[in-house]
Amino acid sequence: MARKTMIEAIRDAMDVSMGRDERVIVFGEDVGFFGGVFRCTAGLQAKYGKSRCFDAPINESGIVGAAIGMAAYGLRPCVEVQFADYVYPGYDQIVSEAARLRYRSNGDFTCPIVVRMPSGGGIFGGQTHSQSPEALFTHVSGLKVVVPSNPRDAKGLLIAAIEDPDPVIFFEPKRLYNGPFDGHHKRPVTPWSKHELGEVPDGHYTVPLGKAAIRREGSDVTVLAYGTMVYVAEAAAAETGIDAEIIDLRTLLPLDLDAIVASVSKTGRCVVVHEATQTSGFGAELATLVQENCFYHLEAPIARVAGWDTPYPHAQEWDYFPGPARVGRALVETMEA
Amino acid sequence: MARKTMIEAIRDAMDVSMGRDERVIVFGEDVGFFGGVFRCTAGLQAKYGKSRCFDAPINESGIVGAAIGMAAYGLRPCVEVQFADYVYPGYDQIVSEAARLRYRSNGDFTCPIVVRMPSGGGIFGGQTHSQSPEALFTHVSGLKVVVPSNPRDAKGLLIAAIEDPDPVIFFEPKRLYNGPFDGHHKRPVTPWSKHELGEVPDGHYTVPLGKAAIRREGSDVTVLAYGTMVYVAEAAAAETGIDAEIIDLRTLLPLDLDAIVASVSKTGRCVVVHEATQTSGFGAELATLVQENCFYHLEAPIARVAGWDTPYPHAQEWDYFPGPARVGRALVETMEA
Amino acid sequence: MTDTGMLRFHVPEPEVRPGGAPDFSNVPIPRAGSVPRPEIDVDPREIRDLAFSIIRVLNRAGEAVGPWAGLLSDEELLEGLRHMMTLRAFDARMQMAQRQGKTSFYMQHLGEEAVSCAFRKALAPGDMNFPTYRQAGLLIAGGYPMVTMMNQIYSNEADPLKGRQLPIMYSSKEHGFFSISGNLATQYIQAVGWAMASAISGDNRIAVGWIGDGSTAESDFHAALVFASTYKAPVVLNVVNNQWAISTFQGIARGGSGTFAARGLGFGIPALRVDGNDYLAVHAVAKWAIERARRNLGPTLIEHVTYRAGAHSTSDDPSAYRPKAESDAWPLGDPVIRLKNHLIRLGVWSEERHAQAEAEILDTVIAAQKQAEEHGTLHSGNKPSTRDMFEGVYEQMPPHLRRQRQQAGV
Amino acid sequence: MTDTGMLRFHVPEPEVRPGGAPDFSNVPIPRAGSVPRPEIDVDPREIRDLAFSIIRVLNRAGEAVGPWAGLLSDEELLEGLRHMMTLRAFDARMQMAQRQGKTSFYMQHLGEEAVSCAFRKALAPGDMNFPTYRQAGLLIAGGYPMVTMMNQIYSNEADPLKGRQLPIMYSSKEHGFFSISGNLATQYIQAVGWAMASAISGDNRIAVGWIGDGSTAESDFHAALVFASTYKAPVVLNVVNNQWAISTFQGIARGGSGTFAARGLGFGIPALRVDGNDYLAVHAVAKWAIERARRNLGPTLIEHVTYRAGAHSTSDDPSAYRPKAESDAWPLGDPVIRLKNHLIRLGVWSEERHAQAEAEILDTVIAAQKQAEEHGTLHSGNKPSTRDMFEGVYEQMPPHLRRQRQQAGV
Ligand SMILES: Cc1ncc(C[n+]2csc(CCOP(=O)(O)OP(=O)(O)O)c2C)c(N)n1
Ligand SMILES: Cc1ncc(C[n+]2csc(CCOP(=O)(O)OP(=O)(O)O)c2C)c(N)n1
Ligand SMILES: [Mg+2]
Ligand SMILES: [Mg+2]
Repeated sequence: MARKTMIEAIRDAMDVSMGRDERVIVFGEDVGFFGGVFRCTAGLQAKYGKSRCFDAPINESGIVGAAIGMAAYGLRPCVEVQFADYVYPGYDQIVSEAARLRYRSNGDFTCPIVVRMPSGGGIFGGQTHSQSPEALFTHVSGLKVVVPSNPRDAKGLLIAAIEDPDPVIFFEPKRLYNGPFDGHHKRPVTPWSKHELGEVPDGHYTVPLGKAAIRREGSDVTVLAYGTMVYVAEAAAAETGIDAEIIDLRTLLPLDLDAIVASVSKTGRCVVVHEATQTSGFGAELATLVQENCFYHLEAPIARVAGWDTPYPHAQEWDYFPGPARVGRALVETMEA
Repeated sequence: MARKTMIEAIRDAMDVSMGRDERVIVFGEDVGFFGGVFRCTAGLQAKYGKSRCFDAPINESGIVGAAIGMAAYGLRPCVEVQFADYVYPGYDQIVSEAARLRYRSNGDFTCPIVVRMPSGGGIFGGQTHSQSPEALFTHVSGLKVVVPSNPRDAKGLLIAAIEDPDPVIFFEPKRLYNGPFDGHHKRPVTPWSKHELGEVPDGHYTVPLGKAAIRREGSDVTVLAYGTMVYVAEAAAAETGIDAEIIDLRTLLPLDLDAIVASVSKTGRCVVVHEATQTSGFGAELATLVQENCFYHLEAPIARVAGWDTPYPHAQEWDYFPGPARVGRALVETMEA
Repeated sequence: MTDTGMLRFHVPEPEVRPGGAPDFSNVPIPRAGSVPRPEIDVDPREIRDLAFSIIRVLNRAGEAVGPWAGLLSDEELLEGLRHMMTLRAFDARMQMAQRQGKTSFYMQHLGEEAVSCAFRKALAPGDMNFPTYRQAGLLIAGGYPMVTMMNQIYSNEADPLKGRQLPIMYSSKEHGFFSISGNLATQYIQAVGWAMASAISGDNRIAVGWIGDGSTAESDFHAALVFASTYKAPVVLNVVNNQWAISTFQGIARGGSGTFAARGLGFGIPALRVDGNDYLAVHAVAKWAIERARRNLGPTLIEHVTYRAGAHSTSDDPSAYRPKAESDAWPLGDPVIRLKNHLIRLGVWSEERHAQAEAEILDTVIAAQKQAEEHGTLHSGNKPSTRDMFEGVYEQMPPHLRRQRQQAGV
Repeated sequence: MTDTGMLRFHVPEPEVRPGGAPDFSNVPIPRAGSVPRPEIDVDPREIRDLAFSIIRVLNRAGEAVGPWAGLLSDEELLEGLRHMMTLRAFDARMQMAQRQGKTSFYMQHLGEEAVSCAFRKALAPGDMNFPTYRQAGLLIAGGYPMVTMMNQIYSNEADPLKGRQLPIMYSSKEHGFFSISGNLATQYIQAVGWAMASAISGDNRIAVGWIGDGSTAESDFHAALVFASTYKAPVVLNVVNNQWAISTFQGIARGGSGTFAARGLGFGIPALRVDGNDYLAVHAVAKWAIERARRNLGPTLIEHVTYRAGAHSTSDDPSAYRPKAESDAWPLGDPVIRLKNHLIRLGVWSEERHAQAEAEILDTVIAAQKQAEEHGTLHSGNKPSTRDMFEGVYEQMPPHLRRQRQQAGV
């Protein structure tokens, strides 16, 4: 089994899918000849030809809208939005069209598309290369929302997403592309080649949408996280010595509520973490579900650690990013509450 | 003091604002000569001229984008999006531009715009004339989000919004335009002329953004609601005989957390209601804030009553709409929990 | 700073408003037959003029003249007339049904029947339309059952869309009719995507986009033109210029360009204007554009010049914003009357047969309506179940929806 | 169905890729001085040709020729040269500073200096630009302090934007420079809105929109053209066609239209193409368009034909997608060298003075840099405070942000 970076794993997922199914096509800004600004599609045009992997005009609404038409035709487009921060011009097509097509036509037309996009901060990308807009999609019925946290999952989830009969929004935490980043930005990052989850099976496999993974078993407190925050939570647990159970949600919609409820019922405490701004972030849904389903098990308020409710700043990146110190503090407070 | 419908009150707010301040201008699809499909701007073009109230091309991104440019110039545009369901093409301009302008330019440029739009269901408008997308805006730092529930507030809040130095998203629950609708769709609706809150003061006044109103004092359970759901909650309380304290939030962002905490600390129970789909709706933020701030006062899980997580259906409108029966059931369950 | 005085704000206005006398004398109407028919593989740059003219076939005398004439047999023309008459009768009945409270909403085609009816006959099986809400002629002329349309309008138990969609938001893959969206313009770029997919797949089916004059202002119109131009997609892009977008006259969307077809010029896309009230002209231009697409010559933009004689929808009252008589003053006449007169001129039709056909068609529509109403109307009779409301959000119902369905007790 | 065989998918490709020999012989370059200068109030329909030509003033011999020549004095030209040289030196230093880790990111103008520097000189005080990230010449030529620009790039304690924005995303209302957004095209319609506001207010200031070739594909480009066309907004809409959008050649955004200026034709907006590497031509065309706007004659679209000689940004390596020598083969030359040669030809400049000016300018830039670095760089020295991060989201900090600031302990 080869070790791969997350970029390689994502590319591999598209490669495997294109190889197995002629209907799978890939396009987006700079994804054709060049292979994408993060190189996730490098080599695909050379391998599968310009008809199946090509450059798109800079128009996110056009990219998603064309993909919807293609999906209605019978293809399975997997398109890239260059940064999650640039998905908004395509938001109408996603919300009003992709998400509604099956329902409004009673299955006469369907929309099996994947919209991939790098998300999250930690790369000094400022307000337009750092956003985590997942909650803007989890509110939309008809969509599925996926956030992988490692190469092995990324490949399996992306193949599952491409094969899924419904539209999937696929966030790629860009800070994880090259290694599991735990928020200690002054320390060198371990590359994926040194991490167990950098081991990516060859060929076809899927990681099912809607199933969480327990990254660390523990009995003191449940941490709900996804993407980069999984590693931040691991670091915080290690540093505080708190025996946290860390759940990597992987899919936000549909959500693996059973895994969450089982864990919180056991620990009686819960901390929710994400990079996105706090107010109306996906953490609110998680906290609400936990209190709805585990109220009588809860021994302390559910804590949220999230991005502050400001645009993502440039210079103050590490004041903004919810790093291990803030998560650790929340763990301690939750244990002491 | 004249009795006014909500439409008249909203029109009055624009009229008063345009009369007092030359910088206030109004535009949108069909808002000029005709006065808007709901007639909210009727008469304003005749009174203030075509330069201050005019028809816009059907391009929501253009409407918001032009308004941002005008605001940067120094005007105070108050624009209409014909239905909240059609705001998505303008979403990028709102999220990436209006909401960020002050921050990213450190106040060099600001964006005092109001984006008004009719929202909510109950009019057999199907999936594209019924949506309540407020949670897609409450997640965006830099915006203010307002949902009035009666003519008196609507006028005062809209004037406050127009005078506010920051961008305000102003939802108008269209089912309330002509009277307080409590979800009993088979009964005739009381017109505003018969309702106390239909009394709208003449001339200039404001209802401050960020302040909730207690619509019904009670000691059993706190109901957090806004827009149409305020009346549904009132009906549910009356019908179940539960002594609910009903808070009309009026402004969702910034939120009057003090009022909420004071009430829940007193009642120990809380039900959150909204029309929007449940998952990642604004109810999630409310429930989370309540459990964060009132955990030790809570005697029962916080219940949510919301739109189901489906697109808004046409024929099944009253199965979808969270009416008094569903809210009543939640009240009873919360009391019995 | 050069002192050039004060700037003034310009807002275009229609020539007349209620109370005024309608006047279309400034709308240049070329003679029927006067516009040339270019070769199918013409260089778009050579036909820029066609974006500023109007292709017409039927003249005032009811004759079919010029290079765009001669494509349809008498039988085909008679069928076309029947389609338009059927659509008009259908509209009238459904409009009435809405007034009777049998459904919530309706939108009619009055005056615009030729556009979708004639276009449909130029398409081949398998081609896909991405319509707006004002092209039901594509279904009528395509043989889609009227009863099914009515079931959808009534949101009754037999509604193929299970009551989920607004009335008239039909969908039929089988009949080459993409699910209508209430959101304007979104489907235009989807049509281009579908066409790209057909080309990617080495298929020979083409796509057809539809949009209203007002909606061309929407940004997805641009997305569609950019993608169509860049990838030479096999798509026909129709703009139905019926002069009004609810209360807003076409000048607000069009601005200084003179015509909507002109928008194609900036993309190197051949752009034609056609008399949308002339069944023969619409059909001929459609054929031309469809052949271009199918021969891999790329997209064509067609502006159908017509007039929305009725209200925008059952929620609208046009007397508030335009003179009542404007519709009668419209210089391109009525599509049904014009085709009727042509057929009479050809000697294959008469006023009597027309009156008789009208009555027959009405009977058919009424019979269909009766059949549909046996399945219920919006507020009475059988309806789609509440369970249906939870189905089809995804292919497989996820756990949270299953829980919600349980909560709903269904 | 007509059997017309299989459709084929078309994806435009640049003529050469790395490894190939650059060849611009198919790019038609009109002779300098050959394009007429229309009257300021010309009917746009009469100058459609200008969207397919290139207005040029400086010929190969370094002479200024034709009807667009003669607007600038020797002093003004010398100043223009200095601005371009300053921008180039500034870019070189900041590019290096980024490589040295003093900031996170930089974007340079190499080869495109004439566009923003010359345009700026045609504007009047109070006019407002809505720039992209590649028009810093507007600031340099407008006298905005270089040190302040650098403070922004370094996100240091003196950064006027308090460290909140990515490097080079300047903002200066005072200097007629709207806050740059990282999102493409959004600012184009905002420029139109600003211009509409000026007209509504009876002002005489005009707005200027800026966009790249690739970004014209974005939908807000359409919004801008629709609004500008409809309301005849006093705005100049610039498209900087530097041939590339990151790795994507201009053909993907442009499609079959031939030029980007052509987009204006569909809106009845006068559209001109200008040699973007010719300081005099850019300035002359800018003057023409600005006068139109200020005289209430409405919008103008200008395509500046230039070439991005450098990488897209410090994150980009163009050798992966285009031949290294492509930049040298670019037929419109280098704007600095062309203006230098013209001034030498005029007898007011020399190679020696040029070399000397280069050295002086470098000194000035280095001095500014030193001054800026005293206030810190991204990772060292003083920085904007964490408190600043919470300020300015709203005019008044709402309670929830105040609580968060407390939690952050600042
Ligand atoms: C995105 C969006 N914005 C606004 C509307 C509201 N709306 C419905 S129809 C209409 C007018 C459309 O006019 P036009 O495109 O000319 O089509 P017509 O009705 O004349 O056929 C408007 C503004 C909508 N449906 N979608
Ligand atoms: C909405 C949006 N989509 C994508 C991007 C990513 N992006 C940044 S620059 C760029 C290329 C722009 O090319 P062009 O408009 O030609 O300008 P140039 O860089 O050549 O000056 C892209 C795709 C973005 N910033 N915003
Ligand atoms: Mg219309
Ligand atoms: Mg470019």
